[in-house]
Amino acid sequence: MDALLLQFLNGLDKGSAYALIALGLTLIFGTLGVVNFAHGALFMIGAFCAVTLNRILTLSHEVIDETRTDFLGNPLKVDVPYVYDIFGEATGAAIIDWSVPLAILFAIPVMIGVGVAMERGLIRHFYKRPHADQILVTFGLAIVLQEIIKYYYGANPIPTPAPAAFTGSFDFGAMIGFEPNTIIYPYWRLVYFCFAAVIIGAVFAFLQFTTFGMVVRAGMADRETVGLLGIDIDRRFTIMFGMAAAVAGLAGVMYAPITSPNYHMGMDFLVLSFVVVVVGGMGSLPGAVLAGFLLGILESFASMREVLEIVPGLNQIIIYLVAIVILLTRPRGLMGRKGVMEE
Amino acid sequence: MFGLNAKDTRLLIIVAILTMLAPFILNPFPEGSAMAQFNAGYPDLMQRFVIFGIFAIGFNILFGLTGYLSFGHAAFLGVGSYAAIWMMKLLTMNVIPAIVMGVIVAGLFALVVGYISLRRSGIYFSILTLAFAQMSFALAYSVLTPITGGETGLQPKVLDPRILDGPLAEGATPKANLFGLTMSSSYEMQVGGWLFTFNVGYYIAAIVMLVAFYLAIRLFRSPFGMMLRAVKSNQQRMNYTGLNAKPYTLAAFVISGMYAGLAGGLLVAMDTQVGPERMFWTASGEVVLMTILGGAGTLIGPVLGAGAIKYMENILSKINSDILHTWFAFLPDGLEDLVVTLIYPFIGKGWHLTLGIIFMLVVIFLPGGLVEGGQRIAAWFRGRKAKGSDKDASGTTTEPAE
Amino acid sequence: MGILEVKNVNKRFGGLKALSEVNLSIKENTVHAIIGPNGAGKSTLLNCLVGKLIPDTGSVMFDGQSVLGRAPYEINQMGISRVFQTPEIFGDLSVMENMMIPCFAKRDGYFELNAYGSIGSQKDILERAMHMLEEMNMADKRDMHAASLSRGDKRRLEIGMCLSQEPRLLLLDEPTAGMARADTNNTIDLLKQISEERDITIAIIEHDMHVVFSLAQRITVLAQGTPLVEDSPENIKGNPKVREAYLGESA
Amino acid sequence: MSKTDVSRRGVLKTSAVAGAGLAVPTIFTAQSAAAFTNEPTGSSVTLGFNVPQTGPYADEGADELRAYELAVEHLNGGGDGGMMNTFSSKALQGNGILGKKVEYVTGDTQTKSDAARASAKSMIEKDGAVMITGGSSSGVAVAVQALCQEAGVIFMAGLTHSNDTTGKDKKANGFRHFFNSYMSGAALAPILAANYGNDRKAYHLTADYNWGYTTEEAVRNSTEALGWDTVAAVKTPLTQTDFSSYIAPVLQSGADVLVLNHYGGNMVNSLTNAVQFGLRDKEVNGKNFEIVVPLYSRLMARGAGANVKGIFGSTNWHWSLPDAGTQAFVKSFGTKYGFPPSQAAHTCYVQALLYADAVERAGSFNPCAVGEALEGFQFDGMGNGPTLYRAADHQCFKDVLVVKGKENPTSEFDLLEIVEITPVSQVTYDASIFGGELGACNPGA
Repeated sequence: MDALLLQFLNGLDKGSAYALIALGLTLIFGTLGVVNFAHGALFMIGAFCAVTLNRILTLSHEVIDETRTDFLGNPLKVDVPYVYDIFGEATGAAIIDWSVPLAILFAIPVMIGVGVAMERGLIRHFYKRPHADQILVTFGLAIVLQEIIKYYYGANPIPTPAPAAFTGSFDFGAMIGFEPNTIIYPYWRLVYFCFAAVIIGAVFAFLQFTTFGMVVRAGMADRETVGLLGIDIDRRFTIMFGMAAAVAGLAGVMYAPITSPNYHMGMDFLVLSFVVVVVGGMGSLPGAVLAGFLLGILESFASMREVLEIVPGLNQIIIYLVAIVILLTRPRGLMGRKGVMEE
Repeated sequence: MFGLNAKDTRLLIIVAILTMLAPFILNPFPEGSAMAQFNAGYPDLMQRFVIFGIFAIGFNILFGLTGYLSFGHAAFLGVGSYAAIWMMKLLTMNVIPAIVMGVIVAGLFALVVGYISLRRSGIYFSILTLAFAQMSFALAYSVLTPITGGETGLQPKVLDPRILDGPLAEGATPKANLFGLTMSSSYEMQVGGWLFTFNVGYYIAAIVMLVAFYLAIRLFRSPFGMMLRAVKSNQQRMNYTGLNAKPYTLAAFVISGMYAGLAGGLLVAMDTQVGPERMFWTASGEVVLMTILGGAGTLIGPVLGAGAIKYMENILSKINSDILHTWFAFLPDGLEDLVVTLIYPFIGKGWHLTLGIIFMLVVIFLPGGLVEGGQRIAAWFRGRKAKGSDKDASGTTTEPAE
Repeated sequence: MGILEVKNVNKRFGGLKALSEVNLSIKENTVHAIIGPNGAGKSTLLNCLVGKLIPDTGSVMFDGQSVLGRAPYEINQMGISRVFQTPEIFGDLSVMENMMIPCFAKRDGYFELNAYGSIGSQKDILERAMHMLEEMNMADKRDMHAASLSRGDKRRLEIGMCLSQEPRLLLLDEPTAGMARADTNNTIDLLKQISEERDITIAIIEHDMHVVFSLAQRITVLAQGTPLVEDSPENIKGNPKVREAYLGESA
Repeated sequence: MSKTDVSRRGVLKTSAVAGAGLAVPTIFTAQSAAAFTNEPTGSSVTLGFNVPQTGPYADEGADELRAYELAVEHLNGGGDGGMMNTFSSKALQGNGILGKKVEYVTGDTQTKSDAARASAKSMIEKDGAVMITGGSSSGVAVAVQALCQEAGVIFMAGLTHSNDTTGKDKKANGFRHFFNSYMSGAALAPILAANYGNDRKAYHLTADYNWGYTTEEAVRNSTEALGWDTVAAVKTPLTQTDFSSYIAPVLQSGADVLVLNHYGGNMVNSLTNAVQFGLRDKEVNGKNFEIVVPLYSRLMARGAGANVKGIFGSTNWHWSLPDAGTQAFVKSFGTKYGFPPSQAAHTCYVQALLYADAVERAGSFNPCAVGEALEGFQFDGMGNGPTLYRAADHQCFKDVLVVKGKENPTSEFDLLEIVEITPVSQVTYDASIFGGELGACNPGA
């Protein structure tokens, strides 16, 4: 029982990452009708926003420490970040420590910029092209983006720790009456889950309660009619793309402490997030969120050793297996609309 | 000739000549010259050109004709390879049972996957095929290790049973052969500074490719091929014309899977080793890239695309900064460094970047792939020769372009 | 006994009753029109006839055989062809190829794996398709891309494709919708010619009364999912019930 | 025309120059039937450096390449000579190999066996490489080793840690300097027992592929022999990036040690996750919870950041070793590139030198002669103390380092501290225990 609850909580957390990425992907698909294979790359760029801010904050000048030596036996050069000089060592260290949450502020404009540039520069010209072309050109873009990141940041993962205040875990099980140490939950994952919930809620609220959102929703339902009403839907779609990029990017920023960012994390997530979106039903926002959590939780259950003892290797294939079963029983995924992406 | 019309016969003959003379054509630069780096006329790469050509031709039968975008085609290549290597371990190092078994097993696997996946269309179909391929990869890498060799894959070992072969000579290693003719054996010919290699394996693969190509042309021009294009064009009309689209697409899927199996079997015949990465989704993506890059739905496009990508993978990736410096050594020092710095990100380990950029450019500007590029150039030349004399050259053809 | 017998057909979509107790009999070698205001259930009825929808209850018999539960392609093979509201043709194929496909379907059935023989060797098919094109006055357009045809030609092609299968029942779903007057008249003439020259039954769903009264020998008026009246065109014209339910508003 | 198994570009590199000068192209056959594949006949010899340049191990590949370039420089008499000065064998003169200038070609393995073999084949067939070396994973090493066996060239493995490379998949033409899973287990267990006690309950997370299996087995066997209990061993998919669902149940199981049989990105992520779960702050069975990483790599440790502090693991070599060989190597590498070399760089540099030395001693590039010179070769001064290239399986036997994540690193390179140098006697095993057949050396041609 406690083991199941534990995996359920884990799944919620995994699922929130899937849901966030799938949400952005669906926003783009639903509004613009574009299948964006570069979405994983946006997630990756988001994570690298955290890395970049960390690098900026730790920009340093060298101070030679005569008392110690480096690996060649020369006097050790110690890097002293400029923020130490500006804010003093204690505040400076705190700022660096909090670089991941700070990166949210940094990432929002960057990601919106990247998203708008992508839409204006490339995606816009593909609205009327076949889906296959869209998939292919964005796939090419994804390769280019990740290679650029690799060129500047290398191939190895880059540690991007959460603030010290959030390391460690709390004993959730003990709070609800289980034995101590049965259900522990890391603080940062709780943060991530809440963060995801807030973002998902914000996106839904935005679409539900603002005029802008209403127009976009109408556009998702029937693009031509909205266009006929004389509403400049294109401009709104550009903004939507920026927003979707920001959602993906923020998901990436906050994910950085969980998985040290590397250049191919976007591709790692791409396939998975597409499976999530399709299982949810192309173009359905609630479907994307639902499928994200569902697959996250099922994946967690499948990784239990009790399960693996019965079905070895289930953890390797669970996501795909679920996708196949759902697609065969529900032709358009959990909440997909008819006629979307079936041609 | 061969039951083909004049245009197709011409194409087949051109392709045949090109493949037979590939050892010359692909080695245009003399040995030891600075440009020799760009020579591609060595056995392994030539084999890969034709084998991946087969793979792409097969993929194009499905994608180019029916429009169904399979994102898991590498699984059939992988399954074919595993079947082939097991033939080599159990039966004989002769490549024929290996290749035949590769085709059969891949075809059966495609039948199962296709039967299930083709219940859906569009992106749902793509995701289903992707899911099957990813499952195959994940299982082959891990729990199926006893059958697949896992991460390290399978190679023929000295101690394998090989019931049809006689015992190996002391100290000999098992070598893939065709009735005693070893795949890796080559004849070399030196003409002046040039060296040309004629490799047995390459010619066997090339002949198989020509047969596969010929069959693909036949298929394209057959009633079946027309039906597949009808599936792509309008399934609704198809249904209301008394035709069941499903067996047509399934047949195309299985044929295409058998082509992949053939390619997989040949890969093993040329290079007796299989690893699970062959089935990873990026490998499936690669054949999509090849087909689109060359021109989906055209006959020769996929072969060109396969060649272009394999060339980049094998030639571009081997250029390192030292070689660049040698090339530009004639420039003044500062300029040399600048030029090398500018080019360096795109070659060697940056070859993926070049691939991505070229691919994007093709999709943006040449939706019909390299073939369309070729046609445009040809049209431009024709246009200069006889302005406007053949206005109806495009748009009214009854058959897909080659 | 008609060639098509619809008995007690009901169809609900959730709470909405689309068809209730529909009875319809179409006599062989007649032109039978089904008319009715928007939402009367005309399209639902048509979809039940061709296998796209399955009625909740009731029976649909074609020439003594039930069509229920059969896939559209099977129903087509039984001898029912359908012309769509917007012409459904193979846009990526040439006009000639468009015409050949139904000929293949007629000859080889719903599936035939002939991946090796060339199209050029199919003399009978080529002949038949060419013949049909000539009959449709489209022989000069044989090499054109079907997608580049005019709306009227697309309609002609679609009708020709259906006829090449020699169906016993031809179903037309608003065949002149969205057409210019001249095209409409051409289509009327074509259909008239077909019904006169061929051994064929035509069922037509139509809004345009001009088309209906130029062609139909029998008319069924559908209102709110149920047949109001079935009669000859003359009587329909004079029927006050119809006038009230339908013609009054739109004529 | 002559019939050969693979081309011998080496022959032509020189004769081509003469041929090119002829006004009328003459067709003639390569008469000088070579004794072995790619026999170098000119004034230079080509080596093939096949390393991952793209994919997740690209940084390790880049470091390997730096080491090879340095080795070539030293072999050709450039630079300060590095470990050539401390190497116990003095056959190398700094005038290339057997007087031939060393040239090299590079290729990208992409960490895929297919791509690695394609790249190696092009080096052999096109560039005339007489030896292939490099790589950063066992799958690739086994695949390329088998290829070299077929083609008749020597393969000097780069970073490959699975027992299989010199175990069940060993080949007569392949040689490995790097240590393996078995040695990691044998070296680690006593240190773990000494630090954490003999009464421990271990929970293994194992990467679900060959290397993971052999590593888990090695660590299990050696720790269980010292009294540890293995509570559970769970396999994790290679493509996993978030290990939370594998780590969360660890505490529940009653285990008090977590062994992460992961490498590369897997290791970085699983370790980061484990630390995030606060496992190391917990107490189980009255003992402090501990984490162990059997195979450490400094490059990877960097990815895990501060999370490695205090965590035990093993490594093939570390730049902070005090011996003269290490010092010399670190000095010349560090001077050239500005940072210390990784263990991948070290093993590659050593392999290149060992190959060159074996050729000098054998007096021939013939793979069989080189193999003979390497088999049973004992040497010192290469950073790992006295080392033996065992003839029975072509595996190097040398001391193994047990290391620990450093608490107060002075730089981003200074992440590990050496806890103990496990003597070679403790990690030696019988050559037959992993099965496999070395076979006979194949000179090609």
